[in-house]
Amino acid sequence: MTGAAQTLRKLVTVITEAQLERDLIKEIEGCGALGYTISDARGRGDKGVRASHWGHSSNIRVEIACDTPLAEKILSRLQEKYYAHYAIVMWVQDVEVLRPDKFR
Amino acid sequence: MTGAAQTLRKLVTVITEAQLERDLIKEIEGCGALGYTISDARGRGDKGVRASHWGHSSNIRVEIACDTPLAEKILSRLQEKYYAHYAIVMWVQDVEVLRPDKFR
Amino acid sequence: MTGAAQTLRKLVTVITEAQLERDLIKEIEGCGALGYTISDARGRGDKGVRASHWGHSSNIRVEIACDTPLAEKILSRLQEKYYAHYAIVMWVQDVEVLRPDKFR
Amino acid sequence: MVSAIDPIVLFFALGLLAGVFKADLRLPPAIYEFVSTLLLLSIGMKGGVELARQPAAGLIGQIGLTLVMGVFLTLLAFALLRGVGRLDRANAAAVAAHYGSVSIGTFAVAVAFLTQAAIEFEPAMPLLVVVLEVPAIVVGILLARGLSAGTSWGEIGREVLLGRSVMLLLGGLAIGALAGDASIEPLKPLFFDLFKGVLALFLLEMGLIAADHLEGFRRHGFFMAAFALLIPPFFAAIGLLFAAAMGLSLGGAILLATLAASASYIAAPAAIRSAVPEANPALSLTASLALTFPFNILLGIPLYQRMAEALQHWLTG
Amino acid sequence: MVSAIDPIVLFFALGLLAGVFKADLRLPPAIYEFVSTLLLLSIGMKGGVELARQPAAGLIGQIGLTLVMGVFLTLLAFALLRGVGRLDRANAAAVAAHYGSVSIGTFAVAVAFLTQAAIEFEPAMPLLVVVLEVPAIVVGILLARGLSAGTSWGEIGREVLLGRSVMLLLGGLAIGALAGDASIEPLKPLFFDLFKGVLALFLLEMGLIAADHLEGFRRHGFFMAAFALLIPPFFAAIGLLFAAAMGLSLGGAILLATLAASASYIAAPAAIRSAVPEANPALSLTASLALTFPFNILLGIPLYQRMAEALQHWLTG
Amino acid sequence: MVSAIDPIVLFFALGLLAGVFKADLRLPPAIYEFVSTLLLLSIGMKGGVELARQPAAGLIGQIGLTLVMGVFLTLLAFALLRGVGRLDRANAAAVAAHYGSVSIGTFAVAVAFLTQAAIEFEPAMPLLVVVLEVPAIVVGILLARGLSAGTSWGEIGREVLLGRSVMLLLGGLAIGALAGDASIEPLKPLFFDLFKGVLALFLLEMGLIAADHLEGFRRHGFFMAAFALLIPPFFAAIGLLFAAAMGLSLGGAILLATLAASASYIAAPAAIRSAVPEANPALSLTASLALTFPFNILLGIPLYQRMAEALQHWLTG
Ligand SMILES: Nc1ncnc2c1ncn2[C@@H]1O[C@H](COP(=O)(O)O)[C@@H](O)[C@H]1O
Ligand SMILES: Nc1ncnc2c1ncn2[C@@H]1O[C@H](COP(=O)(O)O)[C@@H](O)[C@H]1O
Ligand SMILES: Nc1ncnc2c1ncn2[C@@H]1O[C@H](COP(=O)(O)O)[C@@H](O)[C@H]1O
Ligand code: NA
Ligand code: NA
Ligand code: NA
Repeated sequence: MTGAAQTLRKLVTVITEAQLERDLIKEIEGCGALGYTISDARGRGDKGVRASHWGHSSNIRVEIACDTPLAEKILSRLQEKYYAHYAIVMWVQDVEVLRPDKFR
Repeated sequence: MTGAAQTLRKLVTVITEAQLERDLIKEIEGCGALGYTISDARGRGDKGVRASHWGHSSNIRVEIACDTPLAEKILSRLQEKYYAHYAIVMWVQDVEVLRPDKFR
Repeated sequence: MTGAAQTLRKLVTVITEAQLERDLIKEIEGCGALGYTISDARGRGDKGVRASHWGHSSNIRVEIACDTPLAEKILSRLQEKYYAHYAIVMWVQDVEVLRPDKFR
Repeated sequence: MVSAIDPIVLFFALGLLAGVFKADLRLPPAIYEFVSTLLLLSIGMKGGVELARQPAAGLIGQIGLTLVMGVFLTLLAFALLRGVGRLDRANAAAVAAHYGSVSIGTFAVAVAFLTQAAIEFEPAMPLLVVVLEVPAIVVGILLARGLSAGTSWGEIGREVLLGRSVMLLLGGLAIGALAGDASIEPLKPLFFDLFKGVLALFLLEMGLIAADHLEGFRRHGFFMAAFALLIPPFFAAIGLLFAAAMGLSLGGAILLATLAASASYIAAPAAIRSAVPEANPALSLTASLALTFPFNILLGIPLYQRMAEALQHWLTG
Repeated sequence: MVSAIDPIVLFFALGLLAGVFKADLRLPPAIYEFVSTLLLLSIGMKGGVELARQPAAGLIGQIGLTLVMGVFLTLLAFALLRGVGRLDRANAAAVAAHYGSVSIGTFAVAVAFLTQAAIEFEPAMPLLVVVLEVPAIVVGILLARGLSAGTSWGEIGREVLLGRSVMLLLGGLAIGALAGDASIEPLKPLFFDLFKGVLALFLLEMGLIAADHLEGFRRHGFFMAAFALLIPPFFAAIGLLFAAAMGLSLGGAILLATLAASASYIAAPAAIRSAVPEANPALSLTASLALTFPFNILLGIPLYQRMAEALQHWLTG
Repeated sequence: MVSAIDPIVLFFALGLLAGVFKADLRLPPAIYEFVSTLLLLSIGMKGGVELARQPAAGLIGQIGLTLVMGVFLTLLAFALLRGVGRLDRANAAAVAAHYGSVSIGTFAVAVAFLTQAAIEFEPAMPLLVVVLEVPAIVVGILLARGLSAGTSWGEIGREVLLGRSVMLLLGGLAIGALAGDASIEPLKPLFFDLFKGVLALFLLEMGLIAADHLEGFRRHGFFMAAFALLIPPFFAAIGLLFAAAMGLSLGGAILLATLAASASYIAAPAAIRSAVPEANPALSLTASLALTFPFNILLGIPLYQRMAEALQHWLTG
């Protein structure tokens, strides 16, 4: 976009088990993220259907807008901690943000 | 991003009538998708306000991360089946994923 | 993507206080947007934790797919009206849409 | 005789008012589902307990006549909508399916009305509700689609027969019948004593929902409004004739008339939306929710009572 | 006299404890809304039924005095917050709006307290709750904004008058008054018999919410804490004087004192957030939820009873 | 003697049926949480009220023996799963933790069963539920992890002790004991009178959930199915011996046997998932929810009653 105030950042999206919410937040904040957004979700993947009506098998969808080094730090930390045993998926996109200082 | 393990994929987002959930999942899986994520939503479009508090008019938001051919297949299949008569919107974005094998 | 029917648009994502929903919709529609999608969210940012179980502090996540001029109009209008005093975050991405006429 | 205003009707009015003025008074969807689950189970269980007490003689015949009535009302509605209303085939079939089928909320209000007025009715009525819910939907889809190969009847059958209201009404009926009055006793505080209060909350929400659909009328015009208000007493009269043929009691006749007069807003919309997608769902829902439902609970039910009494008087006198 | 500990207070304590230790004990928002809907309707209906029985003499005068009290308390709070607390204009106005307005949760506890103690009160009290809810918000916004052109009074009026609590209290009152005691009977198991149990669940959730706001105090310091704990008895005393001027009974006086002492945490925050966005919402909410609310339900209400009795004794003796 | 079918069991069957046929009958999660909150508070409060009436003699000894039983059952299950079932270390430890711990839903059904049959039991039983919930989880994690440095016991302890069921059971117990029977009176319509109806709704949902897990069996095979069906009566027998050692009454013995026979599906899964992530959660949940839970509520509880009576007869005769 042409707006002068805009800068490129990364948007990390993580979809994983709802049960991990508290733990995941701790990790993300531990990496230095200044903010995140969470919403409830359901879905299907390698680990089968996770269908939301019963605490054990619902998902959360977490978004973190941040700069590239932080995005990489978050990805590698979560990968290391959760990939082996939990239902988890992550992807990264480019985003233009308005107040870049809010996203480290 | 610089991480070696990352690859480009497409992220298809579909927003449509909550009632179609079961049917839509069948179509998506029929196209060969290995996973999807769904969350509840409300909104407005051509077909008016769909405001979530009453089963008839709430929306779902479906995301599928996959490779380009599958994304195209899903888009054209859903377009063919639902565009004429249902409240539906779709868009596609580029994403970098961590374990490309999980997303066909 | 190769599909001929697809065109580039912008996807504006706004995360803000749930209380603003009615007001925000009025602004977005006032800018001329033809559609939007809203889902419930929680999160953390400058203004602290907003944790969803109590009306005062839950968030909404609003998405508007539209063309670049409209995206800029929305961003600057919301920035002007809400940035000073409300918990709000916005970002913009590129998306390919199927029926470009639906997104102005 | 019921002299004072029944408060449950006032709850509907409160919801309608709040909805029209866009007040901040939405019940969360989870509560709506909770409340409707309780109502369906209560109605079913009450019927089941009574069934366990007294055998239901002539039930097979009554079920058969109810099926016939469902098909007949749907065809009649379709003919009127095509002939007089000049609706296209798909929309006429869709609206006809709604009006041939039933509204369980309306049935619940009628049950509360009869209980208040101390008028007895056949315990198997909840079963007839279920029986009457289905044929209209099948006929409606046939009218729209014909016997084309594309219709996935299996899926439609599954959706209707395994729908929420059918499962809960029949489930409650079976539980009541199998357990019997004595063992149901400890469940009564929740399912029986709270019934009318829960119905009041349900009607509050229905008022809010009806208000959402009221504005739909400016678009759908005069014919649909007339249809939504004139069909109920007309279909109620037909329902009374069927009730007489089935040999139902006064209470049973009032209930069957109410069912005939009522229009579906849950099962039919869902099934028709997937089987007849080219029909405009707002058309049927606006008529059914914003006009027929309020008409029935505010004016219809007492009117059908009087009609039933007159018919009974005329038949026996 | 109420000797044993009232269990509803223990529910609040359980919620507070669970919240402080961050236990996994959140009630889903849908349940919170369900429970508060039931409370508001119950309180309104109970008042309405009584109103139908006995005409409310002098109601116009009482409404007028209640409005005056609302304005007076808000101005007084504003003066203290600006003068003693040295808050900036916006924050002082915002907090003043909260303390001039009322907490319906606190009112519900006071109603349960009087019922337990068998102290009668005027049936029109729920009406006065609504009357007292509004002026503080208007005055608060005026104090912050002045009569500037930018304020959209229409929108604010809509938001306050069509808010959830106003609609449900007034709706319940109207339903109770129009239907009368006899026809309300079948609704009593849900709305009256469950009242105290539902209030217990509400207080459990309020304890959890209060705990969330407790830590806010380290930031907002000593003055706000003192304000939140000293204003209630002070405003209660003013409430008692107004009650005497209105000629309220002992029970009515205790309720009016409790209302004066209570601070809004639903209507005021929502209205102030949109009309005075530069005020820090955490400031008012922390004071109102984490200190004033617990103070009132744990210590305040019995204290106001004693104050009311003393005043009555002094006036009549 | 309970002759007719208990309707709450029919609610479970309805849920199971609806689930197997994939009917549209899901209760919203908020309702599930509401219903389970009410059950836990009710059970706790009932116990607390009784405790306030009669002092609980020998409670310390009973708590000690309950802890021993929890550890013993977990080790025994682990040995069987490793030795006979040939499960790997992590999965054996995970399943053992589930079967050493307890199911509060099963306990609630047993309480309703005893109330129906008018068999008294010790008021402190809800306390023993909490006591029995914990050790199995600790032992299970130790069996999987050993005393490795990586285990964050603080976090696990927090999660278990501040879990929903522990907080609500102990909270209810404390409220009941502190308030006493008389002040609890106005709360009874919600917490006591509705108990069995609420339990019925809970079992409806449990049936739906059990159905979701039924298909898991094709994958986990014969051994796990046999384990899930044979362990309950075996562990119940062990529970009866511990009950005899504790000097529990007939009712208390039936409850302790039921607790021993039951398998956790809330506390244990959550704790084990985070502490032993390499264990397959579907394995334990399928066994516990789809087989052991139905077995216990349909056949187990009456069987454990007969076993308890036989043992009592044998001991006293
Ligand atoms: N291809 C995909 N596209 C979108 N969401 C996915 C995809 N694969 C997995 N997910 C989501 O991520 C969760 C965990 O995935 P998994 O670890 O593969 O079981 C699933 O429950 C889905 O919600
Ligand atoms: N321009 C848009 N941006 C974001 N979401 C949209 C947009 N247009 C439509 N939607 C969403 O897609 C749903 C169906 O759109 P429609 O088919 O246009 O009624 C709406 O209810 C919205 O939730
Ligand atoms: N870096 C971020 N990434 C994702 N979401 C964010 C971020 N920062 C803030 N948010 C969301 O935006 C809301 C308002 O942010 P703020 O105005 O910074 O308090 C927060 O409650 C979060 O839900
Ligand atoms: Na009908
Ligand atoms: Na006040
Ligand atoms: Na056990």
